[in-house]
Amino acid sequence: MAVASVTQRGYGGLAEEPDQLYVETRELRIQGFLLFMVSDLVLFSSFIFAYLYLRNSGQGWPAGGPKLDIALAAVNSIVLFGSGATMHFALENWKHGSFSKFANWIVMTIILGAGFLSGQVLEYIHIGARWSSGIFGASFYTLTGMHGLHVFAGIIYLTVLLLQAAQGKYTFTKYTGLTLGTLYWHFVDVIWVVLFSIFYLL
Amino acid sequence: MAAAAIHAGGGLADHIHPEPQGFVRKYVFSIDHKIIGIQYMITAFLFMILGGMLAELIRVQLMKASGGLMTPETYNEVYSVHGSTMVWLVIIPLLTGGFGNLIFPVQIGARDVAFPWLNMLSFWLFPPAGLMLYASFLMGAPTAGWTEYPPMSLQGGAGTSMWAAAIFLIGVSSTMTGINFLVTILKMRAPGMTFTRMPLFVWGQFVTAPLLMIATTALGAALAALFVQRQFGVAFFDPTRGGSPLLWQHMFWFYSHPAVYIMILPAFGMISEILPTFSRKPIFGYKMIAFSSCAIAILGFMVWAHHMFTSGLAPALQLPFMVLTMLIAIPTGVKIFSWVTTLWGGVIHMTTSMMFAIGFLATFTLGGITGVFLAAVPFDLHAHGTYFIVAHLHYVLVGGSLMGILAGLFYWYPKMSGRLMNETLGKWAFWLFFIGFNGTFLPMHWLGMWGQPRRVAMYDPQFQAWNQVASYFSFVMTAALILVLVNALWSMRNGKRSGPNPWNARTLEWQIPSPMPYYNFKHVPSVFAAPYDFAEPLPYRGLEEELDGAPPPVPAAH
Amino acid sequence: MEANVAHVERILAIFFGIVVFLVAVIALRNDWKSQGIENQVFKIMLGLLALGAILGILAALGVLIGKGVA
Amino acid sequence: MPENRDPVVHLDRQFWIVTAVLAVLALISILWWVWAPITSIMPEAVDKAQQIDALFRFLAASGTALFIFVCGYIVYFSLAFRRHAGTPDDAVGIQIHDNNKLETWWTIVPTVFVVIMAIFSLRIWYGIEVAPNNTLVVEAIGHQWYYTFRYPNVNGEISEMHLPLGQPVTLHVTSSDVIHSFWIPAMRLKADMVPGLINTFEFTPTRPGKYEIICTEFCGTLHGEMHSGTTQNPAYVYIDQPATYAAWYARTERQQIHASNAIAAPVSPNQLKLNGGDPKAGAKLFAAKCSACHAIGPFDQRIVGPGLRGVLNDPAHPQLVDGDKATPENVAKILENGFKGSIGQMPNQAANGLSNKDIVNLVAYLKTLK
Repeated sequence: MAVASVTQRGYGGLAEEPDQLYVETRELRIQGFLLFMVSDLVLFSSFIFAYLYLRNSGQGWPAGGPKLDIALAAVNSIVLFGSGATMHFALENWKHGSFSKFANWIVMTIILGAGFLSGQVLEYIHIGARWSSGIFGASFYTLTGMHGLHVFAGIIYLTVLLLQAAQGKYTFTKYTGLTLGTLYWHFVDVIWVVLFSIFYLL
Repeated sequence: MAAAAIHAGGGLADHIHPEPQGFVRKYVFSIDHKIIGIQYMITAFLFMILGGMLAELIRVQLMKASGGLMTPETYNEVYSVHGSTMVWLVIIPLLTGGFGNLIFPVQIGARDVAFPWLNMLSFWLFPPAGLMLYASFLMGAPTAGWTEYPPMSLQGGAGTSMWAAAIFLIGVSSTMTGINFLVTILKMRAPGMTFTRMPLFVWGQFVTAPLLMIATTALGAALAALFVQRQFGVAFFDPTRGGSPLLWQHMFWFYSHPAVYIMILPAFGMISEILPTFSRKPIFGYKMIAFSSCAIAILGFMVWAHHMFTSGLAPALQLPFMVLTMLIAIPTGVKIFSWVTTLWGGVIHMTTSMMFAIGFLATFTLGGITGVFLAAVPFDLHAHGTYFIVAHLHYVLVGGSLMGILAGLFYWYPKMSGRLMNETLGKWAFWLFFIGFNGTFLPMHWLGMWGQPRRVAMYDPQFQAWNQVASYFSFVMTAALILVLVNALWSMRNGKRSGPNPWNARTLEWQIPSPMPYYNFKHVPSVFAAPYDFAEPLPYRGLEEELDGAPPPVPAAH
Repeated sequence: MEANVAHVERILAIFFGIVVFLVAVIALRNDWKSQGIENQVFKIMLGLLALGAILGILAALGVLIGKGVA
Repeated sequence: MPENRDPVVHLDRQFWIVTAVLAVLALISILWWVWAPITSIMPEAVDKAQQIDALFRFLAASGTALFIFVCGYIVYFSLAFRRHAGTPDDAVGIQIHDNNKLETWWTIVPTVFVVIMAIFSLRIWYGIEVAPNNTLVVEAIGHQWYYTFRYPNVNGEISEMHLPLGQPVTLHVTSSDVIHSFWIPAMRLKADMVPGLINTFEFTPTRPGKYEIICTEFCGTLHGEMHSGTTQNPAYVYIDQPATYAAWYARTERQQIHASNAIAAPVSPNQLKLNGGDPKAGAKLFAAKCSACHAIGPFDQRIVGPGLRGVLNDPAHPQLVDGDKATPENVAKILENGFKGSIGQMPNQAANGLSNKDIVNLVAYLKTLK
């Protein structure tokens, strides 16, 4: 059905009324995806619990661990939060029927995401500790590494979405996949709010 | 009677895929929830045979106080893999992936689960994970029990990492199943199927799904941490490098206590279906049973540290965990009282399924009572880590979950095969199982109280007599399980034809042919009451054509 | 040199932090009345994003500093 | 609403007779638990054992009574309401759905019972947790697979535990390697021995005697031997009369003056003749006693201790872990005296239960590992 509504430019679509099947499927997919996010959140929470537990059990923190660079982390965090804002605009523009603005904003998001990852690499180099060096290495690298993997996966995810949109997989009225991608990206952002707070501000 | 919601049409419920053709798409990589359910059951029963053989090795080893069959090292591997198998490869897959998949989508009037492909993926992660667990025998299997406490598990052979990876895979599979089931129950109920009209088995799956989804992910984190600690020296649990062995216990039990309820809540649901059907009588206190399941699930997340009373938990933490654990006795008691009352005034059909269900009531009650004992910290100080614990956990897992599974197997077997299992063989199996089970595990209560610690390959000679009793009875129990297995295989071809509704039951799965057709329902029915009023007409509309020769629904164009 | 880099980083963080915060708040206001479960989640996410921006600014200003940080 | 349709329920005489019988049985079981001769099977060696037994009697009595009622009704209902041969196929039971009064009662009664049980448990728990004054502080340390003990003013770790009658004791337990547990059934008390953590409990011995100590937390290959029954290192606590205890204490204090802190003094400082060992017997011993901590692999393949392949001619590691040259004699010395490493501790000859001949055989076996 999606094929029928593709315009001559290969993306977007006619303002066709979504049918019952689409509406129900969209609800299922969004709910399933939200539940996936909940269980992913539990995964992060478990490691956050592990970190706080280790930090508060026994010898003081940072247990002779290396020093973190808060200035770098602050600007890097803002980069990631900014990517959340650009992703929001991307979806809004799709809803209002503009493919080119959508594409611009999502490319912007991908660039900011990649920027955040390079910032993380800089931070890892700056710290210079190893994964296996003590409880600091264990909790810091595991949590930020897991988050980094999520960002990396998110960049690939968004790229795929962009290509799919360009090929006409989504229409301006049927775009569940784009909604899910936006949800995922926001989730990655928001997890970083927590990680940033517990590592740099606590 | 309020008018049932009108079926809108044109939505997901009417979107039927054409039935796949060819053996592989039909029976191997199937996306049909019924086939997947049967796949789960076959795989889980195969693993049960393996786990059962390990159990018999344990019992043979313990016939003599000085051991003798195996070296302590081998014995440790055997009971560790036995525990892991039974928990992760048998009970949980049978109750959720197996019976859950097979039955609950039909019971809510859906054509399939919300994400059939995800369902297939969930299943296909399960056999490889099981094989990985058994492959660990080749490289030095885990030895520290199914709980794998570090630092002990850090010393274990290479198979311990394999164990962690295998259980992690199982965890991913369970998480996906949980998400799938939850969305299905929330979104895909037939018109008029409100929450207070859902069969209680669906309620059981409904409260289990979030446990699967949330608790299992926490276990995944713990297993990942153990894995990287062992493989890359990441210091989570190593006390010599600032890590904490207790951290593992917290992370592990945060999963594994809810897992106990994952292993019993669906069985509660089964019992709640079987008792009213064979008593010809509504389940007593429907709402209280449903509500108490929710209460148990929620409380289940708040009691994990009662496994750690002797581990060095801060005293201020012991108190809330003790009191919360005792509170679970209340909803559980409500359930048991409701089931017993359901029997009162019924017309009881003593089928094999019903006998297992009634046996469940007795043995699970005993397991529940000893559970309350253990909640009391001072008593736990004595009983923790002894055979008393072994007795308690087998009373709830074998006397509870497995009895429920066997009851469910005899009950729903016709829905899989179109034939009934043999009742005479079944009743023999029940009595052998009931006697063998109690004879095996009842003596363990006092063995533990008198001082036999668990997980030992040899023990004090004064305990030998009772251990022999337990071993002999365990052979009886094994014989009973073999009898069930033989019965199931034999009945597949030679069983009496069952027809759609041999038990005269009232939930939706019994209103369609046996075995159930690919599309489940020719027309999605409307529901206008709970399914337990045996004196009333069936509370469904739109089922008139299910059993006559009307043509099957037309698949959607694709 | 090191100190200068940190200085620039802090200024950038504060400036763009304010931008992100304002954008998030405005987006939140525009979306306030939207329906549907995904939009409810978006609203929570935007709110947390604004909170994150504030935390970033405060960290850059040196108001909030954790124990593990130089 | 389903409640409105429910018929009025009458309980017949039979039901009340069964209930009365069950009540009598329950009462008998309660009385039995009240007077059950627990101490004749398991003595109560400390003050707190009595309290815990009181709680157990309470739990067991109420649990048994409840079990008798539930099971009694199950059996009675199953028999009384069984479908008879003549019952028509479509016969249905009494269609009751709910009974608010009954359900309220069976929620309230267990709740009240749980509250009573919680209060009772709390009081006893409180009694267990509170530390008495003027306690004797003893440390117990778990090893794979034996216990050692430390006493105030006694140098080093000793392998016996003696306690004076009537003197309050504070016991600190910890571990040197993996998690063990310290359980004395006669005391009804237990604490896990967790490396890096000290767990504590207090009690006052009230009954002289010799009681076994049992490890209940899985701790490795020989976990099953870490108690008195079958082990080579029987673990007992001796509760002595104060005078006997004082004599033992003085003797131990004197004996231990020269003990190094980490390792008990070598038990047999004799020169072993290392020729003529039997490598096959050594291999068996190695599998039984050493392989839990030592791999037969390269040095870096640590389990607890280093891997031992080529320990006697490894160019990369010409020295043993204690710094001595890798000769058969020095290996034998470590086997005799034990060694305290960074992760775990290798027990000495006595703790390992190795005879001199065993050591010779082990060295002969290690020589064959190239």
